[in-house]
Amino acid sequence: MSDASTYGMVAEFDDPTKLVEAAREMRKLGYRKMEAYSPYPIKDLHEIIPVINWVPAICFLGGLSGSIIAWSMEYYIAAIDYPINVGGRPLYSWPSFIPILFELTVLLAGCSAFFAVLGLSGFPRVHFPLFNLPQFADATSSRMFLCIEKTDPIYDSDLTAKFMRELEPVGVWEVSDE
Amino acid sequence: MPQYFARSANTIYRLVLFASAGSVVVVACLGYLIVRSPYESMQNVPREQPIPFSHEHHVGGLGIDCRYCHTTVETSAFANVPPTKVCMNCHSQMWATSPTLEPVRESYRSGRSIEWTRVNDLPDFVYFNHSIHVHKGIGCETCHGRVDKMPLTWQAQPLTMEWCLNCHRHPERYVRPRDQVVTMGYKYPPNQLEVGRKLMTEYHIQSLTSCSNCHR
Amino acid sequence: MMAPVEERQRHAARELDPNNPLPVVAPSTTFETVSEQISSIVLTRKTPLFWWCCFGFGIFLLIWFAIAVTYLLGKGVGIWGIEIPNGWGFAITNFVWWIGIGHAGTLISAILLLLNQSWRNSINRFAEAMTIFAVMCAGLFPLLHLGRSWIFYWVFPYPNTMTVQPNFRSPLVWDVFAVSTYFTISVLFWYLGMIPDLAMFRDRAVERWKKAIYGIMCFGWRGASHEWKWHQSASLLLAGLATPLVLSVHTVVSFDFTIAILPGWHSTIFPPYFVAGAIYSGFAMVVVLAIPLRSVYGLHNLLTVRHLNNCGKLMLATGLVLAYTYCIEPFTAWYSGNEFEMAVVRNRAFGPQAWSFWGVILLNVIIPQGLWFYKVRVKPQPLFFMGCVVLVGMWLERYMIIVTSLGRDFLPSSWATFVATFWDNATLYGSVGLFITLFMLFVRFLPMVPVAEVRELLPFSKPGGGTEK
Amino acid sequence: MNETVQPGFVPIEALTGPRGREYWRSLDDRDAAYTPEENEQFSEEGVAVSEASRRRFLSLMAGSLALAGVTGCTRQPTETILPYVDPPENVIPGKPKYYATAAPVNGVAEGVIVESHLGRPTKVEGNPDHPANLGATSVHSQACLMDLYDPDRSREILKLGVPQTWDAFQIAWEHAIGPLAARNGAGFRILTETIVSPTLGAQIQALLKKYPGAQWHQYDPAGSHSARAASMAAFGKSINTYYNFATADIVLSLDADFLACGRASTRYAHDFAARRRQGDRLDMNRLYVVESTMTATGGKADHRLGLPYSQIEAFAAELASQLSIPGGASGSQYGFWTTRVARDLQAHKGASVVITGEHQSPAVHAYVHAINETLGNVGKTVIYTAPLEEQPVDQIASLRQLVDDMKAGRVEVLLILGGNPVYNAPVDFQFADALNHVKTSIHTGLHFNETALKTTWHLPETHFLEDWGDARAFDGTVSITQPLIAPLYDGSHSQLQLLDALIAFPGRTPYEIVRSYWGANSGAGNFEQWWRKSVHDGMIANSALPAITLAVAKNVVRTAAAAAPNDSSMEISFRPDVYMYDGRFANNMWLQELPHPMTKLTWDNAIYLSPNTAAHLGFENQQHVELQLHGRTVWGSVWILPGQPDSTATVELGWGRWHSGRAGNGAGFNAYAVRTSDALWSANGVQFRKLANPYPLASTQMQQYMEGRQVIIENTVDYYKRNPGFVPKAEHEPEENLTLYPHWDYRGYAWSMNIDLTACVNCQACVVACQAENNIAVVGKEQVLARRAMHWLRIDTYYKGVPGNPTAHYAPIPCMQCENAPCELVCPVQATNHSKDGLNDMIYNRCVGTRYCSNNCPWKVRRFNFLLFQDWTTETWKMQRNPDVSVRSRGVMEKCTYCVQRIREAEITSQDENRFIRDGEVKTACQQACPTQAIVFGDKNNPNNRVSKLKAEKLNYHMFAELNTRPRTSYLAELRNPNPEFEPGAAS
Repeated sequence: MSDASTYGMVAEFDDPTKLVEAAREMRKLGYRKMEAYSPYPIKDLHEIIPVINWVPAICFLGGLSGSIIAWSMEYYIAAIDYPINVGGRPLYSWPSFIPILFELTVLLAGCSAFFAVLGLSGFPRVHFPLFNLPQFADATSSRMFLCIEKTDPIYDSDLTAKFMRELEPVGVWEVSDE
Repeated sequence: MPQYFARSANTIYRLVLFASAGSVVVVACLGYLIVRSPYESMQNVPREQPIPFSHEHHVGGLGIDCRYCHTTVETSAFANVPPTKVCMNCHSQMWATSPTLEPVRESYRSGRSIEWTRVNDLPDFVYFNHSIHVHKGIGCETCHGRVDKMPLTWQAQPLTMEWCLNCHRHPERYVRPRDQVVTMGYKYPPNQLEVGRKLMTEYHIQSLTSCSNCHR
Repeated sequence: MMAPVEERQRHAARELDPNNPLPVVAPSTTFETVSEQISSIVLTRKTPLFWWCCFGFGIFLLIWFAIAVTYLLGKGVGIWGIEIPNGWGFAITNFVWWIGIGHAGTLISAILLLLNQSWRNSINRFAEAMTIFAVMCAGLFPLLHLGRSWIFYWVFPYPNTMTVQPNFRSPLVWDVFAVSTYFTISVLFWYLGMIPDLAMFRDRAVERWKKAIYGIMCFGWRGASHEWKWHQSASLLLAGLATPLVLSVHTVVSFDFTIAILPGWHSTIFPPYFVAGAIYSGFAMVVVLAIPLRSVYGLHNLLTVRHLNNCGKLMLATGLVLAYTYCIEPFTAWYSGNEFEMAVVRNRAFGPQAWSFWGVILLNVIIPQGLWFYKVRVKPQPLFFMGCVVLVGMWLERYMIIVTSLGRDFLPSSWATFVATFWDNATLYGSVGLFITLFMLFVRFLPMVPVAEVRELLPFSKPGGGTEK
Repeated sequence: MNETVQPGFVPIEALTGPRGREYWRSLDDRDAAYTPEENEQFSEEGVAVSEASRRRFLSLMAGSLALAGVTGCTRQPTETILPYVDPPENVIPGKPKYYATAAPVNGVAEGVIVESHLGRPTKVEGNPDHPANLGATSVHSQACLMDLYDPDRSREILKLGVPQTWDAFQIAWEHAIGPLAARNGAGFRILTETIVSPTLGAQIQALLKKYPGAQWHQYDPAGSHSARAASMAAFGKSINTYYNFATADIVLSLDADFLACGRASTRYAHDFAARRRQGDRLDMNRLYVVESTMTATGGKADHRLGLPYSQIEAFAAELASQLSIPGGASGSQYGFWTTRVARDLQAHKGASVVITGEHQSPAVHAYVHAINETLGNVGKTVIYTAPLEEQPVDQIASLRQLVDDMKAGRVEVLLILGGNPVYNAPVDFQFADALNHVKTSIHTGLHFNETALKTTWHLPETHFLEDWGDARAFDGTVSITQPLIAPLYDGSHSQLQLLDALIAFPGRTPYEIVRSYWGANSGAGNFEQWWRKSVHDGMIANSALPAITLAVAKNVVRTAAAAAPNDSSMEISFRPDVYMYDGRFANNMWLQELPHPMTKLTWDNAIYLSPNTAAHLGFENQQHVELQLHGRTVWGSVWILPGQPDSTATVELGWGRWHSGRAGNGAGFNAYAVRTSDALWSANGVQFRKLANPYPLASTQMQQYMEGRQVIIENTVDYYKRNPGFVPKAEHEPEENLTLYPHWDYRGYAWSMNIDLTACVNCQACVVACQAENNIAVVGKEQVLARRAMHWLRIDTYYKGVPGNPTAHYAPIPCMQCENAPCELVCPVQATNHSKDGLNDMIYNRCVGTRYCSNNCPWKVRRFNFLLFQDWTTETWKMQRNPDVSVRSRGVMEKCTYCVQRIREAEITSQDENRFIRDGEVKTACQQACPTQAIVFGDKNNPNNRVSKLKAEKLNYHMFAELNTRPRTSYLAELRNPNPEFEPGAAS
């Protein structure tokens, strides 16, 4: 029954423990292209389904650029572009430059962190195959789902479904991307 | 069917996001370009005048010295616009009957001034002094452009503060010998910078960038 | 689906027993109940009369605000009581006050997150919302108080034909950056946390157009484990950034005063003093908002007595910090031997505006001491009262700081006493209207409790933590 | 005006032929009716003050188009240029010209030089050659422009309110005078104020010659009635007295505020201050003041005694007896004072001055004559001359007679030349009612005032800046006044012109009249030359009246002493207002808003009471009361004045006008309403009744005690001699180079100012000068009450010691131009920052209006346009504005700039001439106006400059130096010279 439009095999669970177990099982069986969906973060899944976390790096770069922009802007404007004697203070009065340096650093770091999440998760992505599965609506409220994607080399509709049924899910479906 | 969005929605959504982000940038840039545009500074726009007075003819053609009409340019902050009498000095003989000059004669008869439209107009909080600039060897041309090529006069330079500061910060680039001040189409020497510096010391030119030099 | 009645009673009975450790979330809560409870408020349940009243009241004040601002722009800041020497009056007072209120949200969501205070989870969402709206109100005043508001953008550096740029030595410019940064970061933090709940709304909404709207708002969140991974690490980073930020913002605001040479302003104690005050008023606002919400929307199981208790404690603590600075100010004045400083202290206590000073002492120091009592902290009515008292007190404090220092500075010949006008008050109450309106809209259309984070608090949420049923 | 007239206007810097009349003609044509376009014309060529366009521009900004600020200067509105048709000679657009003339101040002339921008008089300066002011100016000559450009001036000839033509008036005149002519003009009366103009006097005489039956009456409410009475008693004739303070070691003032107001005060202040500075201030003169209220002069006194008005005479009598003058009443009521003062005076025979106020009783004046004679001051420090008046008369009697005749129907035609008797005649004369009995009454004046309301005819007068004339100064020096601008209103004529027309229609022009008069009386060989010189100089060379010597009649003081009032009940004394004078300046906005020296009150007069009396009557400050005097009442607010003697109230005349114009109407209360002819200057038995409704008074300084702060440093000369370095370094004042940041070094010019607190007499001339020079807005009473007065420069008045009899101290406060300016640091947009020569620039067009700078200014010298304070609509006021200074609009901070426009102008001139700016070449407006030269301005980088020398003096100090803002404005500590014998322990 599997065909070109198939996206993957999905099992529904009503309990984090079962989900984690299931994920671990499937991984043991050699499945790699899998993804777990839960209404709240479950730490244990991160070991089972590993993913590289770029967010901190991006955030750091953002912050760094913020500081550089801020300082060079302040120095250029106050000391080079139009050097004006303000209250007898030196043109390059660095202590007064610190607050803005800090603020811009935080600003850019924060923004880059936020957009990193969107970018990495491929957002916006309002159309997603699993949404075809009516039960999947509960994924954001109370239920958890485990999905073996068809792109997995050892994916086989019947076999995968069989394995999954052994993990006492609420149900198992093959979802097509139509 | 719980799939609330067509597959294409993803692409559209992203496009919209990037477009809106982009448009902000575009608008900002446009605004910036506009305020620097000749439109904003009303540059290069020949201005309608009650009498189609041609500097091209009088200066370029007849070679009349600027100071013949703008008499106070060397002595006063204000370079005056010639009184009707000055026009009549010549035009009581030349073109004495030409209809285009009727307003001049009319003004001279009635004693009511000719209403010229101002071409080079600084904001009222800016205090510019002609005499000192002329005295320090800044050519008429530097600010007013090739007046001798203007059939109807227009504003040749943006007259923005940035533009003023350009020269105030680097007078050596623009200063010329005093005797060349009224020259039109003055050719700066190839070594202008050093000539300029020499003139600066000779004419005691400082680079004045204090606010109260122009704003009081 | 609410918890059954007797269950609630048992719970309530336990709440008032100090010896019993209080649960953050009522035991009966499950994934489904909490999801239903929150989403129904927005999606299915009928809008309560309470909401309509508040919203109407907010709109009413907001109209006043519109009138006041229009008149202001048409006529000039002279419609206020400000003069020379009192160049700043209500506008800056309101600004500092709102900014201060805007501190609790980020503090709760950021600092408490880092400190791993799990109890924060159920209150941080509306606290952050409150922050954002408070900062909006605050941000308006520096604009409005300008003599020529329409060229406010000259305080931003941007390429212009004047080649003149802002003066980076001026605290006002620091303010511009601090407040705008704070606002942006708070919004991002708030929205980031809201994405999963918006997704839940998308999935639970009945009408298609609601699904569409929330679907767009949540960018297509699915709750995949890697999404969660990035989401969490971003939250953590934002929290890490927001923590120094939240402290810096009010520090910078206090620079507006400390950088000036005015006696009574020019003091190194101001930054901590202001930050403490900010948190103080912030938590006051949290309880003032939380207590009605929880009873109207029946959130007792999420906004439990534990939350009230903790807010009360925090208020008490910060209040004591303030009390300390109130004591230390006269001391430093006396210790410095600076006649002007001493004159200001005298003037505050006994001058023409002494009422503001004693008002501050009463409202910020004396009355809040009631928070020492457990019953005052956990009983809604007294705590609500305390919140209101502190809010008024903190406004008065900023007023006192500004006018008593300006009104009598160095040269006696220029002394004068500030007198507020009708329009001063109109703008103040108007801004409150703006705040109420925005907050009511938030309550009506957005998840006011971060469901995802509450789920984590449920006992069975950890794998191996027992089953749901 | 027709061809044959309008002659040379002689500019001060160049003598030129009688040209430019076309110029004036053209002006005249324009001036006839004001249309915005005309103003465009003026303003346009006068460089930047194109008001209309600026208005458009600023409204554009106020309209807040985003782009407006992005460039800083938006698209310019289209402006037009209207060049001259036929240019007047030696008028250079953009360069002001200066003309000498003379301003009538307190009834005498003061020489002035008026700055004119293309025919618009914009600023008045003193004439350095003129004896009356030696280059300084009084507040009144400074403010006279506000009268010239007063939009409420009457513009057309009116008959019972109906506009008429000049010819129509002539016909009406013939009608009225015709029947009388048969009777030599019996029934025709002329009422004038005191006339000090020779030409005008001659004209009146000529008119009287034409109508022998006519009579000439004079009345001046604030005239020197007592002085005349006294001189009649003492010398049997009326004389003019003036003083030479330059050589007076000891000055005793018996109720004379001679430094800050009254005739020749400008000159007196100048001489007094010069004498005070003598010998590096070590050889200082001494000033005793005995006065009936707290005045600016009293504040300067080394010893001051406050006495009720009536007791001044007792004091004088005692002093006389101490000086063993026959007739002196040898009481010992004031023995402590009189003995010591007498001793001091005797020690300085011939080098002392005893002076009394115009408003004091004839008796006191008589004593003063006697005392000065005994001390041998006459001819040395006290000079007698023939009277200044053309015809000195007992004005009260003169007016009484007129009124009686009017009531008896003996007056058919009454010509009131100027003045305002309906408002200011003694109330018991009921002048207004009397007017009803007169068939034809004609009033002339600048304003359609209270009197004009009652007369059948009103003729607008020309302002003295609009027409030719002449007048005498305090010493008799005659000035020929030349017009600076053709009359703004066609209907207006000068008194000269009117009289001439009445003598022989159509009459000559004022120019012809004045010229012909002097042609006959100058006695100069080459009249043309004499004329040109006199007009050019602004005065006729050595035309001062010669000093005369007279002997005081034996019995004078005794007879006078007989008339000493003696009543223990509450007493009131009247005096002409320092600024409103007798009320003629009531519609002068600058003067209305000018803070009174001792109270800092604006827009109101008040009932001055001593702290004790107020407490005793149970009055708070500003208590609104009803003042009752012999059945007559006025309402006014009480002002508790330190130094006011107990149980005596003082009120100022000249307020409470009801038909003066937009500024004067309803400002203050009308004290004339209780002033009777038998008690012109003081009366007894005044009572008060509290009123319920409050009437707040607008004072610009609510706190007049120094709170023990080191604001004004002062001490005695003796102390200064003993320890010259007494001026303390401020507590916590940092060392010069105790700084992390290196000081900015200022090469070239470093402009700075020094203010001598010993010299300042609080006359406020500098404040008006600043207002005139810098286009400073008038805000009105409401805004002053709201503490938003705009004066860039203010004079703070502080009291020290017991409230009953304190000493007063004055501190002029301009911008300190700090080198470490606190204001600049906090401005977010760099709208205020330092120029290369160390000026604290304020760039109005950059200001966004955070007011942070003002908050951070320790001196609070910055002023903010909280609302739209500038008047953008009144055409005439636009003409006054200084084209070299931006006119500030709403929402912008402004402040003293050391008159930067003058500095820049001088820089450019000096550069054009390839030289440096000379010391004293740049004068700030305040410095130029200051009679005592208390303000010195210059480049402190040059040690030889006056300002540098002053700053090097030991008395030099910076206010609040401990703040380390390094102000450019510094002060010289105040010194006084008290009599050691007044020390408690000293031998009596």
